Amino acid sequence: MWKWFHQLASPPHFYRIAPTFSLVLLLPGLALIAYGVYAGLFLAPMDYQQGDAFRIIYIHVPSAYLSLMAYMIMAVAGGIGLIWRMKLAHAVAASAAPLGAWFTFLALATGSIWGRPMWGTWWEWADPRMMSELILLFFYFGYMALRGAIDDTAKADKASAVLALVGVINVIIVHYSVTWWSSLHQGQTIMAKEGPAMDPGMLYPLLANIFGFTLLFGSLILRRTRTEVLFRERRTRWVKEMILAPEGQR
Amino acid sequence: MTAQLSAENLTLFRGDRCLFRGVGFALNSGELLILEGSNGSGKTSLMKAIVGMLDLEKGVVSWNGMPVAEQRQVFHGALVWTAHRVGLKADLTLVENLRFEAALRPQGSDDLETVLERLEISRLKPLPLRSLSAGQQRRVALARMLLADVPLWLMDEPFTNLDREGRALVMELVKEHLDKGGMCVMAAHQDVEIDAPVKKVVLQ
Amino acid sequence: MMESLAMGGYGAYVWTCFGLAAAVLIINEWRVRARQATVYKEIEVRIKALEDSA
Amino acid sequence: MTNPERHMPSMTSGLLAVARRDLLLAWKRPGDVLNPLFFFAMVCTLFPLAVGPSAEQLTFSGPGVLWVAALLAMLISLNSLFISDFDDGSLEQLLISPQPLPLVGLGKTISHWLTSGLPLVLVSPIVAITYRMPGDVVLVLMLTLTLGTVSLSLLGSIGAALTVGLHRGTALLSLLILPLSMPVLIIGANTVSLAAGNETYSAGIWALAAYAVGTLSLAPYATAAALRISNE
Repeated sequence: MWKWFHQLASPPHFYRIAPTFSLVLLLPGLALIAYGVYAGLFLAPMDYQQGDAFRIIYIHVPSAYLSLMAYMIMAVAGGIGLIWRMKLAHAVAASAAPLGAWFTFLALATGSIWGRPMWGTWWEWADPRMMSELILLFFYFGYMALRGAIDDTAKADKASAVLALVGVINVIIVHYSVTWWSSLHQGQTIMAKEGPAMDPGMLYPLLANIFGFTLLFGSLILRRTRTEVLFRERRTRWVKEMILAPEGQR
Repeated sequence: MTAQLSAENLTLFRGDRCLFRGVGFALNSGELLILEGSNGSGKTSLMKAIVGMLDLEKGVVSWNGMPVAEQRQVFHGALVWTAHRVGLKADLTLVENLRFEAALRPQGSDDLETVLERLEISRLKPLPLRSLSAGQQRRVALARMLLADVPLWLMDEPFTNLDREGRALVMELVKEHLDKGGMCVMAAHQDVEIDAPVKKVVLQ
Repeated sequence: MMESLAMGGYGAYVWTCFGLAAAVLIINEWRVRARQATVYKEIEVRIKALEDSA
Repeated sequence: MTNPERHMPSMTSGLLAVARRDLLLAWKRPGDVLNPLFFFAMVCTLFPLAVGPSAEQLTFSGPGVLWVAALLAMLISLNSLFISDFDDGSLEQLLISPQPLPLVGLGKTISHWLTSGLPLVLVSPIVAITYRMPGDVVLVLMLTLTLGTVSLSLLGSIGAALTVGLHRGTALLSLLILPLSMPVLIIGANTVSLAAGNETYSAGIWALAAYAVGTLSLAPYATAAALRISNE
């Protein structure tokens, strides 16, 4: 098991197999999203309170979920890289950050668009989830800025891993403090909570989209990491041999 | 008997550049190790790697037969490193600086006054470090070494900014330290004339 | 048909969101591919140049 | 060769020595201590000028303004936490001293708090009175600022350690520290607002205290790790 893991983590091996794995994730992901989007838009019954506007949930929730997951991946991969000095883990963390930031942006944008018909405003300061998401976006910016500011890759990896680990604890505290804060300032309508008793016709497309987005995210991160590995290993012998190998054998 | 300070197969990369590869040495008490090489050949980096400030690509530095990574505090308690920069505060006086250093590591029996006399900086005592010349500041860094009770001295280009007299003094002090059973690692690009067992590591 | 596309008056909001999602996914897919191509190209040029000079 | 009674300085002697040395340095350069205080006072002056001087306005926005100004003043003072030690090479010397690095960093952070957090706490009543804050609320403000600035010093030391030695460190430091400090700001400012509105506010105090204890026990390790990385 351990040996298998080590082999997987070796850069040339990872570089070779990543496209296959990525495709294995991509195809079912696209299928799930195709179903989820179609069913979410046209088959799912209308919400009795929000009308058809609730259909935004099929984008909003998956992207909010991925924004958090990407941050977790970043922190965990950074921790693994720090403790076990695994270079691949740092490459994963580096690739997770921009993807996570994109999905955070998507969650914020869809949340804001959803808020317009529901709250009558593009931005509701008192909604704790939107605020947490916004601060999460700031965390991503800080992380990427720190990475960008350090020229030495090995140093950037380690420094940003420390930041991600400190940040992951704080993201949780931010969430609690923002929730407490918004409870002080109620009066405005807060987005209705989606209860557990969701109509199956509404729920299944949502689950399909969450899984589909996750698979797609997995596929993207694998390929991003692959490029990152190639760039970081650009002066090694295996890269040189691969590039100089005849066309068919790459 | 294993050497007190030893290193095996040290390899260090800075970014893509390999600074040194496969460096090894073994140093016993009473011996001097000289790191030779032109400017930019990685002498300072090798020294930083020995004290554990840099992450080595490969290789182990051992102190009394045990890797220093496993006993960082013990190892750091056994050395003083006079780096390229003196590492003292310019706003504090000579005495304030040395008193601070004394709180960090074990101190020998020599009192401050004797050591300062020896280094001929006794009369500069009340001055803040910023009003001292570069050579005088070097001497304060030497005082830090003499006051500490440690077996291992690491010196990065100890002769810069010193006049002929100062250089002779450094060699004399190192010789005394070695005679007492101490060890010294010195990075130098000029000849060192010290009558003691000398080992060398040459960096390209 | 038009009625179901109008989303009960919320069409503009719903379709913008789905459009944004599609855009973000496509941008990321494209960025991943573009970056792989640039990095590969850069490395290829450099290695071949070194090989020729050797 | 080493003398048989060779005694290693105790674990805390490094912490105390570093704290003492930094206080001494601050004493010799009072400007470094005063500048953030002036900044604090000036930011607090800007708000009435921008939003109007009515008494109602001031009492309403006072807690928030004071807290934001304090946060920014802390941020300004954090810039120099490790820079001068990095520049003159004494940070290297601290890294290879036989003292545990988390405690050395903690020593620097303690001195930082004493020279920036504590003065802010002491100056805040003067500004608070101009914002027409009643006496008992001022006490709550001082208490929240005390607990909050402790957390900010500790969190800030992580950021300062991560950015020391970088070219564009200053702007970067704010980008790293501001998101981290949001819980402190939220809880601190709103606790004072609650107190001003005659509502129960003890939960906020406890939360700030818990946060301070949490950062006190974790931040020194992160700072130490960051310092080692920055000095590679």
